[in-house]
Amino acid sequence: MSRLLEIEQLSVDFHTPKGSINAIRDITLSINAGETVCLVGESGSGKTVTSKAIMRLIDHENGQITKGRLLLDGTDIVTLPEHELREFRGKKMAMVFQEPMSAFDPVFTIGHQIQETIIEHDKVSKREAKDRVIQLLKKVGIPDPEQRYRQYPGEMSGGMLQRAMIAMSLSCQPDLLIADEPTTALDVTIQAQILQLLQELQEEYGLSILLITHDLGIAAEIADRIVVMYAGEVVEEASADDLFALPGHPYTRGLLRSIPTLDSVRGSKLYSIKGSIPSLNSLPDGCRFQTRCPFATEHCKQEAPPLAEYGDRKIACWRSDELVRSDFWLNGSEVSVEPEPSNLSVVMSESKDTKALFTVHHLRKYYPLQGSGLVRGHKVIRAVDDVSFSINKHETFGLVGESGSGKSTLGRVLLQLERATQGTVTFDGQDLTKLKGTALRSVRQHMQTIFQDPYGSFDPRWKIGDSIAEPLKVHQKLKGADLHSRIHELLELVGLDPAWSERYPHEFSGGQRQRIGIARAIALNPKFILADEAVSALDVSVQAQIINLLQELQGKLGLTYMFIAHGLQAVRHISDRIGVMYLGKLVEIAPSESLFLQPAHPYTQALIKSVPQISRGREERSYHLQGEIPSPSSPPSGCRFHTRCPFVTSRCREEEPQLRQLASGHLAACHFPL
Amino acid sequence: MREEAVSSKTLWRTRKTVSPPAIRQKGKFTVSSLFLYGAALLILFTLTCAVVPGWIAPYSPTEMLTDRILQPPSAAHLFGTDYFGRDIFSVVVHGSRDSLFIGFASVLVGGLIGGSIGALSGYAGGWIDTLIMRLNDILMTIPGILLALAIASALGPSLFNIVLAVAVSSIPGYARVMRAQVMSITSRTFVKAAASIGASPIQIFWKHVLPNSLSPLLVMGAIGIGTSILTGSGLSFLGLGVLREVPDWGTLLSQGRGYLTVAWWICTFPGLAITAFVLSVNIIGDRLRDHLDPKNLTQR
Amino acid sequence: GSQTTQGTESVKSQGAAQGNSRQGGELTFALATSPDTLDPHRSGLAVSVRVIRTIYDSLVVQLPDNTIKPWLAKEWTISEDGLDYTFELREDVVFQDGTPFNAEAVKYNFDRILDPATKAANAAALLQPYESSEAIDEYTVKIHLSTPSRAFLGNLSQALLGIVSPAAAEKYGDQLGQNPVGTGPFKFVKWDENASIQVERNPDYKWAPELVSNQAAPYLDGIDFKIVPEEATRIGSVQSNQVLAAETVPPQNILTLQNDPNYQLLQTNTVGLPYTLFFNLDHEPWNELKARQAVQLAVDVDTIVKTLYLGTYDRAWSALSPGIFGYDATLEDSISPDIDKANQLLDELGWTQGSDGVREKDGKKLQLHYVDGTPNREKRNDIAVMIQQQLKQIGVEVEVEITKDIRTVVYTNGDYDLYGNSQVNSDPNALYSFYHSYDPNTQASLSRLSVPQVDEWLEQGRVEKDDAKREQLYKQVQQYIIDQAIILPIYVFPYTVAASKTVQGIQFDSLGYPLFNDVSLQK
Amino acid sequence: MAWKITQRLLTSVMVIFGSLVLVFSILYVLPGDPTDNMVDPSIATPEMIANLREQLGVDQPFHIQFARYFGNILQGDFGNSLINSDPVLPKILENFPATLALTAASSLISIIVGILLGVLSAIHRNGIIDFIARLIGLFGISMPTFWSGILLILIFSITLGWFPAMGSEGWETLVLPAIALGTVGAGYIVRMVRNSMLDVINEQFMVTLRSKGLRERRIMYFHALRNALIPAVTMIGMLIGEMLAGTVVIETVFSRQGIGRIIADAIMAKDLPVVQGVILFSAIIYVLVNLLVDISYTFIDPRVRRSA
Ligand SMILES: Nc1ncnc2c1ncn2[C@@H]1O[C@H](COP(=O)(O)OP(=O)(O)OP(=O)(O)O)[C@@H](O)[C@H]1O
Ligand SMILES: Nc1ncnc2c1ncn2[C@@H]1O[C@H](COP(=O)(O)OP(=O)(O)OP(=O)(O)O)[C@@H](O)[C@H]1O
Ligand SMILES: [Mg+2]
Ligand SMILES: [Mg+2]
Repeated sequence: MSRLLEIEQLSVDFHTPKGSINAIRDITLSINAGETVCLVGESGSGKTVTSKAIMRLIDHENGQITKGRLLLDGTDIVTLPEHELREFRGKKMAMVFQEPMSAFDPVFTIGHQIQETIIEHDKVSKREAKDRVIQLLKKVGIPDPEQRYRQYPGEMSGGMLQRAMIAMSLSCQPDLLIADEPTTALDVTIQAQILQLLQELQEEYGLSILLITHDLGIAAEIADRIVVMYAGEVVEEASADDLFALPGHPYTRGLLRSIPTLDSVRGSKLYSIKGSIPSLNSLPDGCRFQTRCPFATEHCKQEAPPLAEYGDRKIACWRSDELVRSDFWLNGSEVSVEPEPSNLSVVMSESKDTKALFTVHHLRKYYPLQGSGLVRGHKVIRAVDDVSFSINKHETFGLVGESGSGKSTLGRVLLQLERATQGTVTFDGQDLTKLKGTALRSVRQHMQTIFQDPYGSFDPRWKIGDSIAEPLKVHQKLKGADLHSRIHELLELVGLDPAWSERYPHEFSGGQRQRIGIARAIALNPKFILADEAVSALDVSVQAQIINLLQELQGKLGLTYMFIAHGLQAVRHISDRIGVMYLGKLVEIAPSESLFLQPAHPYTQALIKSVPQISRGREERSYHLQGEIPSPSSPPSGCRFHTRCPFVTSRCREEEPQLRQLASGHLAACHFPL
Repeated sequence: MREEAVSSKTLWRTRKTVSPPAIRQKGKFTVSSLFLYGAALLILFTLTCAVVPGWIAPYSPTEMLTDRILQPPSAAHLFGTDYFGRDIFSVVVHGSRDSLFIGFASVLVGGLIGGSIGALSGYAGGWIDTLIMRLNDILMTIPGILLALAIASALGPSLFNIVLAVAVSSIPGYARVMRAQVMSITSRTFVKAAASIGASPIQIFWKHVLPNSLSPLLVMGAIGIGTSILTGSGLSFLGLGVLREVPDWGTLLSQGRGYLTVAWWICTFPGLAITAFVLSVNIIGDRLRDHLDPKNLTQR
Repeated sequence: GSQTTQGTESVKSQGAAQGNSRQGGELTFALATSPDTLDPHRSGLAVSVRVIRTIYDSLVVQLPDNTIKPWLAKEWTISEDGLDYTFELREDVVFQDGTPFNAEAVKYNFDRILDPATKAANAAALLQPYESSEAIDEYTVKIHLSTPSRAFLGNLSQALLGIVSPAAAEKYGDQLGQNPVGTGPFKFVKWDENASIQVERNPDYKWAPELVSNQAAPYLDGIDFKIVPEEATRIGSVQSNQVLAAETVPPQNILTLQNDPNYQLLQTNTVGLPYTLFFNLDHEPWNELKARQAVQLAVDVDTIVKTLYLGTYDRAWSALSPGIFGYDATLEDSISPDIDKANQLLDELGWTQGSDGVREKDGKKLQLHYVDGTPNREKRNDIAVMIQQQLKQIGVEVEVEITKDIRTVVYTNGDYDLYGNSQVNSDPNALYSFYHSYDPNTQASLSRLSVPQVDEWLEQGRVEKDDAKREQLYKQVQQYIIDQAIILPIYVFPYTVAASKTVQGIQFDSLGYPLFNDVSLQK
Repeated sequence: MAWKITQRLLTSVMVIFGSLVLVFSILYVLPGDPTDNMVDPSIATPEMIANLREQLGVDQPFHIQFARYFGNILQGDFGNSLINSDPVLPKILENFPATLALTAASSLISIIVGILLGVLSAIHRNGIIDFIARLIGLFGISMPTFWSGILLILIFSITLGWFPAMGSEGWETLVLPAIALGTVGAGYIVRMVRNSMLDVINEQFMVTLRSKGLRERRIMYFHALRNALIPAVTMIGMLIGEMLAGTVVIETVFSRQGIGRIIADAIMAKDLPVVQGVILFSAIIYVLVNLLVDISYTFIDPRVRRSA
């Protein structure tokens, strides 16, 4: 295999108001023709910078390549003048971005934007270009390409846009495709479709792909080789098989172990790397991972390890040779970095009583469709449509489903943050839908929320101590020393230094902020906590820390959770029972294990199969859920899933299935459960 | 209608795309930073003039050296003398007090009233919002200067009336900005977080919404100081200026404008004073805007 | 407000006889403000009169020597009791709409002014004490007054009592002001609001008054009055030759234009009451002579006028302006500033210097409420500012109020200590409304003077037929007013026109309004 | 869409009516009346003034005057000026073209100069060009218009003689006032365009465009500018209002015909029917322009089109 791209000792600096920062240092990696290389690493490790450096796009962001070479097909891109560089961009190498919605210019049609690229590089007529665009759109699996050609980005769904983006990147048959987290913003079902598309295209065109992801599952599924980055440096490079079989760097090992798999022991403590990625302007001496590494020695603290070759893999660690050989490397839990390993959760699962805390009856939440003036009220979005279920005391109820299926809405209505259109919500024997004003506010102390975006959920002008104090002041009228000690107690409980209560939210990392969010949520000793995508925005290693924390707190405080997430592994790991939502309906409710082992609803099955997994071979994932979730303003008749269901019958189209008990505690709304 | 879905996506995105928070390159010592400091100094100087004019002005602003009228700028009279024989520099220095008063007081009054109704409107929503916004629309359709003109011409020229006129005409602008900001803050997660904790709407408003909504109003107010001075001088031009012992810049400018061909310095210096001050205020306001921009706040 | 004018004498440089007059051409003339209406009976603004004068003629004309001469009326007789005026009218006059001018037309005009529906403004005041009229025959009209008035003929010469075409007035009604028809030397063409008013030569014109030399139709084809309110722009448009002439030249520009060989500066003092500051005699402490005298001695009018008007305006000395019948020239130079004396007078009244330099008495500060009603017209606000400074020297605190609502503040509420006013008038009887005592139930005069002796002089002056006696009466009034320091006369307003040297023959009537009958343009 | 526009129009009518009531009330409640400028109280007797007021109807109580004006307006009769009985509607219509020309010309200058400088400024962010462009813009909004107007006259009419100092006939008379007024708008637009350009430049899709190998010029002037113009269009809508207001001063300085001068005079003379007429007219224009802006929005921005 020939080398397509060779990166040698690449360093990039950014000029910022606070001075120059070195974003990546001495990156060396290469991609062969037809190969798929994955770049993985935590957020902020420099993956995107690397990819933009390859395209020399950082020139436009005050960035500068300070060192190194970038050879594409033998040409050094680093020294190319801008006008020659343009010949490469789009033509020889192309890029697909994470957020397709914002990667397109919103005021031009999709077709125009793809066509523009073709005309720029291949000097063909408009007609010809248009034909090619339509072909490309067809190729990437967009139905009605002629019509889509004329559509604006805002008129298409995320999945469709990502396909269009891929079509655009392929428009001039590049040799190298760089995809920066191409599926992160998409639902698992769509993600699976896109990944498959990429693989097909690669085979067809013999593309080389540099895929950037923070999801090791994806890497496992599609990469030939994997490059692991940490804090601006490459720490390990190996073939996918080797890497998953035997990670060579403590960081890689940590990442791999942090991921809850679909077969991890539910409720057990997850492994997690302690701490979080250091910021670029306060990097530690020596090995950059040293502060978080359980195996760090004095040597590591003083001298940075070079990226050394071990056969056909490269590792930047002084001790990897010795470590990989040790017993605990692959299965040792004795080195878990969490100070006090506990098995509380196991205890808890025994003692769970089945008294319902929340009972929901025929709950509906309709939003009026705006902008239709005269016909207002006629058309509605059925965000939650006739949902009944209950949540037992001390249990964790997981909620999964594609985006737009109504999970968050259900959560909000449950807590009466929004009023239900219809139906009742009983909390501890009290009908919440009848409460108002002060009465409602005072029940609020028993139900708290952890938000997805920990940063946004704090008033940026408040010290975090004050934010945590807010509920205490509102409900318990705590003051002075009492308040103070309670805040400290809470911070300690979530594993933060109590002295930090004087800091502002922006001074914390994402994981720390989420801990603060949790501290605030548990301040009043609530009975119930709604965690809506509470860990989705976090890196896997941090995600594991938070999940552990949540479980630990549940044990200590006897909490009940509703846990909404689209990461199925995490939901499975933490939940006792799981509800699956589709288009405003609960289509299946089951205990965690049985849901994953024997999904009864085809939709559930499809979701589970879409999850990329490390432990599963590539070929296994043969079946994808096709198409996208329909609009909740005009849901399909009968079974709402029938448009995408592989087992659809005419009955499904006409008759709406009700939630039925299949086994004890296992309910599904399907005429023909699996 | 897809807002909710989109916003949860956007949150997801804000983490993932390391969109470098609007990096504004700042060299060690650029021309624009020179001007920023210049502007700050000028404002400081003007404030000093307004507070202790006697320290700066070489002459009394009311002293009429009738044997030295219409003298061009010289060492003795930096800005020359006017048709009364007053030292223009001294008049400008002393006149800063009233000018600044017009600027600050009308911003204060207009901003306070406009800000309050905007906040009420944005926070209360519903029919209150509709009502206030319609009223605001009504004010908007009447160009500010006409409103000011009507009020000033009806009430007669006095410093207070000018302030009132300018303030009233600026209300709709403040109200609109405040309303939009309050609405956007109200939709932020931390406000929902406070609500979910059980804080009452009034508590939420005072503790979260208001403090976070003030910065655009501040920026607008900073810039509004300049605009008010300009509107005030426009009123002087239309013959509704105030007559005080020491004229404010606008009055000075508008009264000296007839001398432009024979004694250019009379209206040039107060004109420059207005322009330079408004310019400085705008430069500072712009910078303030960059700093307090809610976008910069969220993504810091 | 009030208007200024009255030509003392027609300007010498513009010799009445124009040997080289050329026919034709259009004069562009920049006016300082927009006329309100061209209906003379409704107009309230001096600026309108400049245009109105070109379109309408009056029954009589007043010459600079204050004699009344025929115009549309050939001759007239006054009854012994002074109540009936019988006018013999010219028979060859036609209105610009072709209708004949006759006794009925005169009667119609005066009755129209009295009719409230006309909404006549100042004209109605000027016409007083008119009661009725009758057309004796086609060209003889008899006018009956309710009381005798020596000022009546002079008033009749004013443009506001110009004769409008009855046919047009009937036809246009309210809107005569937009469609003016008179008998004047120029015919109305069009009025672009706020931009220009155009009039054209009335070819049939042949009844010009003695005031002008060209008795026939004017030489000009027409006049385009441009409305240019902004001083700098107005002067600029003359200097950039966009217009040939512009009125009301500010003092600072008078000096420069006088020295410019390309331009000429025409100037005539207006006649009537000069710009005068009236004390409110009803207000403490200004009801005391010494207090007023102190102010009179402390205000350095010379400096004010010289400084502000750069020597282009004359200082006023009396309640009347020079050139009017009965003006007392002996008052000139009768007062000179004397701060010590002024201080002494105030001391005598018991006003003592306070710590802040302001005098006090019984815990009250010595304040003077100075009201002005114009946005610095003719630099009147600047006068206030200077007086404010000058009075500081004697410990009087002047508080200046500029208000548009003069009628309420000054006339109805009398809320002033010092208020400035001027009036264009053709007869010293103008003093009557300012200094005659008033019926407590009606509106007070500006001075609020109530002295039987003065009343008597003024009443007598109205009817006295002997000019010498009459003159004496008014001189007594003037002397009394100045001796008693009832007023502070400030300046006499000169009407000024800056014109290109190519413009010849601009004349001014007795009130200072420009006349264009003799104007011609040199190539 | 049609319903939306109708709805908008209905609210607009309410809003316009509201502004009439407001102006009417302000002028009514505050002291003074039109006779102040019509008669000289030192000549005329109080009875004469009272007569005049009665004739003009300004002695009537609020509700009667109110009912009369609005009754007439509803019948399409804008009434006559109190000062000189000029019918209001023809008066406005006669004066409006000059104002329209001035507003249009200065808006054009604002838009062209503003966008040009704004874009340059954003592209050369923090460079010397940015600095100069911003400074020009700032000067535009920092100078009192009457002052800059007089300066223009001094330089370009009196000294250089290039353009007439006054008047409203011919395009030459339009140049200086349009510049004086246009610089203000340009100042605002520069700022607006620069800010929105910077926002756009920070957008993700700019990276995409570069990654496609497009020319920088195309990226900036074709893609970025078009996006940046969307917020600028709203600005332009509001600008028309500003420009209309600005004519009040500028028309006086340059002695132009126009409704700006009419209303200034009318307000000061308390000539209510004229004031009402002009306010009604300018409110209608303001509302129309903004309606147009909203509609044009749906054409410029596909996102708005969809939600409409
Ligand atoms: N234009 C820039 N100016 C300054 N710093 C930057 C810039 N772009 C990126 N960085 C910094 O470089 C570091 C690496 O960023 P990068 O976007 O490559 O991370 P990443 O690995 O892609 O993370 P993520 O998973 O969040 O996308 C981060 O600390 C980021 O703040
Ligand atoms: N306030 C609202 N007004 C109108 N429509 C809304 C509102 N909130 C949610 N919706 C709509 O209701 C549907 C369900 O939204 P919801 O946010 O509950 O979905 P979700 O399952 O949480 O999706 P995600 O995974 O993207 O968070 C979506 O179609 C959304 O557009
Ligand atoms: Mg990234
Ligand atoms: Mg959600």
